[in-house]
Amino acid sequence: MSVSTVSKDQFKQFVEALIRSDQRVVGVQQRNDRFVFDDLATADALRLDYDVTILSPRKYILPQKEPLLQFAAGESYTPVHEGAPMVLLGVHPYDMASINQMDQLFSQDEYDSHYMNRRQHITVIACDVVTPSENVFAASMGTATVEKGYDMLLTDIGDAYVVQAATDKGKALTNLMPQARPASEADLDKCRAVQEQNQQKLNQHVLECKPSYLPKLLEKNYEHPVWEEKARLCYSCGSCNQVCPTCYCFDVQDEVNWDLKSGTRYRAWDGCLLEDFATVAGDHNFRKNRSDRFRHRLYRKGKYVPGKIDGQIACVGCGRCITACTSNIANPVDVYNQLMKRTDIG
Amino acid sequence: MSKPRVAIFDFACCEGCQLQIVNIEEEIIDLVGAVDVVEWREAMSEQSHEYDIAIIEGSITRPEDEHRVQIIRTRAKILIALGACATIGGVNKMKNNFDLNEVKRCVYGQDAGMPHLATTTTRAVHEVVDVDYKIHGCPIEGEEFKRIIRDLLLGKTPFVPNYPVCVECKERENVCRYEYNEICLGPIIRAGCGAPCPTAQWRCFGCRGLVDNPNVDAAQEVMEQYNLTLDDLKQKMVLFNSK
Amino acid sequence: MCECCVSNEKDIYLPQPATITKRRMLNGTELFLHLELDGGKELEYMPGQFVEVSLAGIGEAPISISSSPTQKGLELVIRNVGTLTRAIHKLQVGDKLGVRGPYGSTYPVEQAKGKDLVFICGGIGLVPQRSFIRYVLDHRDSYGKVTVLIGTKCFEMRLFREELAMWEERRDMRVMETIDEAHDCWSGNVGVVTTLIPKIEKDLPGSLVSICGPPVMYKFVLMALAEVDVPQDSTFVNLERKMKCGVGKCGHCQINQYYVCQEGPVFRYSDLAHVPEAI
Amino acid sequence: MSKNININVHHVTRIEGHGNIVVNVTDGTIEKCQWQVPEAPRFFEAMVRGRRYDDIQTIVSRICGICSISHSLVATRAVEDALKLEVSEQTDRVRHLLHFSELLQSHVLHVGYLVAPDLFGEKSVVPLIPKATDAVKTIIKAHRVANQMSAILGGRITHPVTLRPGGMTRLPTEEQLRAIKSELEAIVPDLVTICEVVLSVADQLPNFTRETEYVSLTQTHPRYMESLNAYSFYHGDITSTDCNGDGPVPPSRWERVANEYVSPQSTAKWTKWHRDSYAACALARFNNQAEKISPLGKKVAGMFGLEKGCCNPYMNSVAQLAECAHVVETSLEFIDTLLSKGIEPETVNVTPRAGRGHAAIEAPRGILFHSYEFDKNGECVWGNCCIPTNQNHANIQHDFEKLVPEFMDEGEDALRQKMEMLVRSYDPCVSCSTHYLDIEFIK
Ligand SMILES: Cc1cc2nc3c(=O)[nH]c(=O)nc-3n(C[C@H](O)[C@H](O)[C@H](O)COP(=O)(O)OP(=O)(O)OC[C@H]3O[C@@H](n4cnc5c(N)ncnc54)[C@H](O)[C@@H]3O)c2cc1C
Ligand code: SF4
Ligand code: SF4
Ligand code: SF4
Repeated sequence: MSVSTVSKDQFKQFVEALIRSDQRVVGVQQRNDRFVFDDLATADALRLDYDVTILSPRKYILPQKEPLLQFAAGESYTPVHEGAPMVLLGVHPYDMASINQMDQLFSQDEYDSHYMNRRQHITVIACDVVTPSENVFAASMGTATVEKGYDMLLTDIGDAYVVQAATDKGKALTNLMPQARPASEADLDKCRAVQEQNQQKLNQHVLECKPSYLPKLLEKNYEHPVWEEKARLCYSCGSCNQVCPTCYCFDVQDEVNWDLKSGTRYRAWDGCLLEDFATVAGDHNFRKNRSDRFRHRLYRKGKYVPGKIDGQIACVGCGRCITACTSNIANPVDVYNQLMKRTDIG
Repeated sequence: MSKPRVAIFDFACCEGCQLQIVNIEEEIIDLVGAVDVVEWREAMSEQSHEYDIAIIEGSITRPEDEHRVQIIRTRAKILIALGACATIGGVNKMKNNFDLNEVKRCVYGQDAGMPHLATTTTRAVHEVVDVDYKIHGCPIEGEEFKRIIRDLLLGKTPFVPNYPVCVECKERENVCRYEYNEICLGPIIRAGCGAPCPTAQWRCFGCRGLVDNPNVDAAQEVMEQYNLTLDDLKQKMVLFNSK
Repeated sequence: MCECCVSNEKDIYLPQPATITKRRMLNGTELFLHLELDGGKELEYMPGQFVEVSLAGIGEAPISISSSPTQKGLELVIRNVGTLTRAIHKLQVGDKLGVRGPYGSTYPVEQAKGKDLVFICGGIGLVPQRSFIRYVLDHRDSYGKVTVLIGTKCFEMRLFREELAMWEERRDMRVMETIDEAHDCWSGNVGVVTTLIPKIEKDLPGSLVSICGPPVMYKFVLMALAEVDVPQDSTFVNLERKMKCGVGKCGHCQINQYYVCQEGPVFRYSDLAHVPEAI
Repeated sequence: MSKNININVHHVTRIEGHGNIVVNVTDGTIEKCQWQVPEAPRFFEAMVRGRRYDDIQTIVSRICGICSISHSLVATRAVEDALKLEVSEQTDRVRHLLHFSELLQSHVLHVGYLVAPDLFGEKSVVPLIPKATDAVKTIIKAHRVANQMSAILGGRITHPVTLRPGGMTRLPTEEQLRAIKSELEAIVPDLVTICEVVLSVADQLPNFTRETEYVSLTQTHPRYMESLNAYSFYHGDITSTDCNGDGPVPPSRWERVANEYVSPQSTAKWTKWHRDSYAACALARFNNQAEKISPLGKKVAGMFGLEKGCCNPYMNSVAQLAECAHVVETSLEFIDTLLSKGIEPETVNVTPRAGRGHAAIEAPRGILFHSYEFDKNGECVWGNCCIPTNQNHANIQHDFEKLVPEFMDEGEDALRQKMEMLVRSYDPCVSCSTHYLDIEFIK
C-alpha cells in the first residue's frame, strides 16, 4: 500500500482532474439540509465532511431499477450488462463494509455477472468519518473503520488528507495527484488518531453485546414480546429496507414495448417489510403479520445473512433506518438490547 | 387478431386524467397503433357503442350518471376506473361530509331547487358497478398508464403496488416530512406515483387511496411522537379519502 | 454497454429457449407439458429440482420438474393460478418457453437405495414426487418397497390418471388414493390424505418418507408420522415459497437461515423441525 | 334551400366538459337555438369550507385538469391576499414561468389537437397522424416541452404541488432553468412551422363577426409595465373593450364585473358586464393589449392578418398562436433574469389571520377569478370562483343567435359544423364552469 499526503487545495485539483477525465464521478453533496451521493459537477460541491447520506452508495452498485435482459419475440433473450467506469467519492467505512458484504453475496455460490460487472467498473474512494451522524453506531458494529474493499482511502487530518492507495486502480488515480508527498510519520499518527477516535465516537447507540453474539441471541428469541411491541406501530412502509446499505432483496419484472413483443426484464429493490414480500399465488402470505416481517428484518441482519458470509453481521451501524423510520421503531440496537435485557445469557 | 376497441368516458371530474393520456405525447401514436380508440369525446368526434375496454374517468354523482355507467358496464368486457375520482371518489367525495341540500344551497342559493342541478352522494365507480382494474392517482401517472395498458393488451394482470408511498419517497432520497414535524399521508397511501408531492417538499395528499391493509391503529401514537394529533391527520385525509 | 470485462461466467438470469413437444390438460386447471431444449441439449437434473420457466414479457416462475432424468426431455405440470401460468396455458405444441435451471436440492436418491419408500402426495404435490417415483421405478432393483399415497381434493382434480392406473397394475409397488369429497364415479377411499396413513402404519417407521403438498397438509401429515415414530431424519419435505431469482440472491424464499431455492425445496425434516416459519 | 333544420348535438366533442347544441328551424323560422351546459355540478365552493388556508389550491386545482395551474396560482394568490402575504420577486417570476408553461401547453393542445382536425376536415387528430406525420410530431414536441416545463416547476405536469401560500415548496435549480431555456429555444422554429401549417388551412375559419365586449387583465404591476410582460396574464386589473375611460377594476371587485346569474339552460352560471354578454379569451386579451405582445407574437398575428378590434370569434385560435410565441419569448426573458440573479433559497413563514382575499389571472381560455375568506385559525369559511368559460356561455348563446340566421341557408350539416367549431373556438372548459358559487353563503 502506498501512503501519501495531499493538501486540501491539491486534493481539490485532483477532484477537478477526475471530473474532467472520462469516468463518471459521483460524490457526496449537500441537498437542502442533508447529504446525498450524486454526480459531481465541481470539486467545490464535494462534501467529505458530511455526516451520513440519505441513501447509501448501494444505489450505484445495485441500482433501484436495473435491466437484466432484453427480450424479443420467440423467447430470444440478450443479457444487459451495464458498467460504465465510475468513481464513487466519499464512501464512509460502514458503507464500505456493506459493499464488501454484497460483493461476497453476489459472487459466491451463483456468480451474478450483472452485479459483478458493474462493481468491477466502480472505483471506490472511501473516507474516514469527520462528522458523526445523529444515529450512527458503527463503533458498536466494528465498522467505524475499514481495512479493505476500497481502492483509495482518505483521512482528513486538518489541512490535508492522508491518502492510502490500496489497489492498482487506486494507485493509478494517484497519477492525478502529482503534488502528493509520501506521508510523514506525523501525518500517519494523526491519521491513526482520527481512526482510533472514530472507533469510540461513532457510537450514538451502544449495543450491549459483541456483534458476534447476535446470531446466538436471536436463536433464543424467536418468540419474544419485543417483536409485537415494536411492530404494532409498523406501517410496513419499507423505509428501513430502502435506506439500508446491506439490504439487497429484489423483485424481477418484465416490461414490454408497444409492439407487445420486445422489452426488458429488470430487477428493482424490494423490501421484506412490505406486506406482499412473501405472498404467493392464492394470496397465501408466509409472513402475514407485521411482527413476522419486522422480526424477519432483524433476524436477517443479525443471523441469516451472517450465516452466509462467515458471521459478518449484516448491519453496519449507519443508523439510517433509525432516522428513516416514521414510527421510531426500526433501531436495531434498541431491539437487540431489549432482547439482551430479557434473555438469560448463558 | 383485430385490435381491441377502447372507449373513454368521463363523469364528474376535472378531465385531468384524460389529459395525462394526451400527455404521453409521442407515444400516443403507439397507443392508437395498438388499440382502436372508438370513443373519446374530449379528443375526437366519433362515437360508438361497440367496445371491448371502457375507461371511466370521474365519480358518479347523479342518478342519470349511475344509469349511464351501468349501460357502459354491460357493453364492456373490461372496465377500468381511471384516476382518483373514479377509483376512490377523490375530491368529489368531500361533498359527502356535508348535508347535500345545504351544499346545494351554498353553491346555488335560491336556485338550488332547479331540476338540472340534482345531485346525490358521490360514489367511486366500483361502488356502482364492477370494476376490473383501477389506475390510481389525481392525476394518473402517464408511465403507469402506459404500462397497465400494455400489460392488459398482453393479457397480463397489471402490477399495482400495495405498499406505501414511503417506498418511492425514500427511493427519491427525500427527507421525511415528519422530521420537520409535518404531517404526511405517505405511510398509509398506495404507491405508484413516484412520490412527487414529498419530493416537492410537501406532504403526500393521499390521492391514490389507502393501501390494502393500512396501519391506522398506529396513527395516534405516531402522531403524538411528532406533537401532532389524530385530528390533524383526519383533516388531511378528507381531501381525497372522504367516505 | 461495455463488453470488455463481461466475464466468461454464464449469466444466471438467462433462460434457454425450449419448445413444447406435447401438451395435455390433466384436469380443469393443470396443464402437462413435455419440452425439449432448443439445439438438442438435455438439461442435467435430478428428482426434486425445479426450473424457472419464463415467457418473455410476462415473467418467470419456479416450476418443479415432473419427469425423471432417466427419460428424454423435460416434463412440467402447471396449475393455472395467475398471470404467467395463465399465459402458459394458452401455449400450443411448437410454441416456445424460456427455461433456466435446474435449481435447488434433490431427493435423496442415493441415500434411499435399499430402503423402503413411502411417498405422501397432496394435490399438485404429486408433480415433483413423480420425478422421484419414476426414477425409482427405472432403477427398481435398487430400492425396497414402494408405497405411494395420493390425496386429491375432488374426483375431477385427479392427476396422471392413466399413469396411476398403470402403477396400480404393477406388483412391485403399492398405490393408495383418496379424495376429500365423495363422488358418484369413485368407489375408493374418501377423506383427506392422512386417513390413509393408519393403513400403512407398520411399514412407516422403517421407511424413507417423502411428503409434498399444499402448506396446510404438512402439519397434519407430520403429526400423524410423529405418532407412529417415523424418525425426522428419514422424512423429507418439499416446500414452496415465493421466488424471484431461483439462485439465492433475491431474498424472497428465505426461511430463517435457508434459501428454499438453494438448500431446498427438498429438505430433510430433521433440519427444519426447529426452524420457525418453515412448516 | 332547406326550410327545416333540426340540430341536436348531445355533448359537443373535442372540448373539455359537456355542452349541447339544440337548434330547431321550422319553415324558416327559428324556434329554438340554444347552447346548453349539462355538466355534473361538483360544488367546490361548498367543499373548501373548513379546510386550512394551505389546502385551498390543492383542492380547487381539481376544478379543471386542463388549467389546473391557473386555478392553483389564482387560489394561492387569493389566499395570500386574504392573509396579507407578500412573495419575493424570485417566487413571482418562477410562478409566472409555471403559468406560461400551462398557457403554452393548453394553447398547443387546443389549436393542434382540437381545432386543427376541423380545418383539415377530420373528426380527430388520429387520421392526421398518417397524413401529416411531421406536422403532428412538431405539435406533440411543443406540447411535450411545455409539459416538461410544468413538471420541473410545478412538481408534476397537472395539479402542481410546489405552490403554497407565501412562496414555493421547492424552487427550480439553475441547472433546471438552463435545461428549460434550451428546450424553449429549440421549439421557436417549431412554433413557426405550426403557424404555417394552420395558415395553410386558415381559409376554413368561417367569416363571421359579431361585435361584443372583450374582458381581460391589463398590466398594472410596476415591475412589469415596461417589460415583455406588459402583456399581462398574471398581474393587473380588469379591463374591457367597453371601458371607455372608466379605469380598470381591481380584482377585489370582480363580482361587479361578472354579475353572475343562473340560466335554466345550464348548470353553470352566466355573466354580463356592460352589455348582455362578454367574451373572455385569448382574443379578449389581444383586443385589450395587442400593442404589447412580443415581437414574434406580432409577427404571428400579422401572418394571419389578426388586428386589434377583431370580432370574429373563430380568430381566437389565431390569437392563441400569437400568445404561444409571446409566452416562449417572455419565458426566455424571465429565465435570463432569474439566472442572472441566481436562485436564492427562501423560507416561508405564515401566521394565519382572519380576512377575505381576491385574485384574478388569465387562464389559457380567459380571465379567472377566485375569492376566499378565512377565520383567525386560517380555516376557510367562504369561497367563490368565476371561471372564464362561465363568462363565455352567454356570449356563445348570442353568437349562435346571429350565426344561425346568417348560415341557415347552407344547410343543416354545414350549420352544425360551424356551430360546433364556434363552441370549440372558445376553447371551453365546461367542467370548470360548473363550479361557481352563490354570493350568499348561509352558515
Ligand atoms: C420450488 C417451487 C416449485 C413449484 N412447482 C410448481 C409446479 O410444478 N407446478 C405449478 O403449477 N406451480 C409450481 N410452483 C408454484 C408456482 O411457481 C406459482 O404458482 C407461480 O409462480 C404463479 O405464477 P403466476 O404468475 O401465474 O401467478 P400470479 O399470482 O400472477 O403471481 C403473482 C406473483 O407472485 C409470485 N408468486 C406467486 N406464487 C408464487 C410461488 N408459489 N412461488 C414463487 N412465486 C410466486 C409470482 O412470481 C408473481 O410475481 C412452484 C413453486 C416453487 C417455489
Ligand atoms: S439495519 Fe439500519 S443501521 Fe443497520 S445497516 Fe441497515 S440502515 Fe444501517
Ligand atoms: S421504516 Fe419503520 S414503519 Fe416503516 S417498515 Fe420499517 S420498521 Fe416499519
Ligand atoms: S415524506 Fe411521507 S411519503 Fe416520504 S417517507 Fe415521510 S411519510 Fe413517507
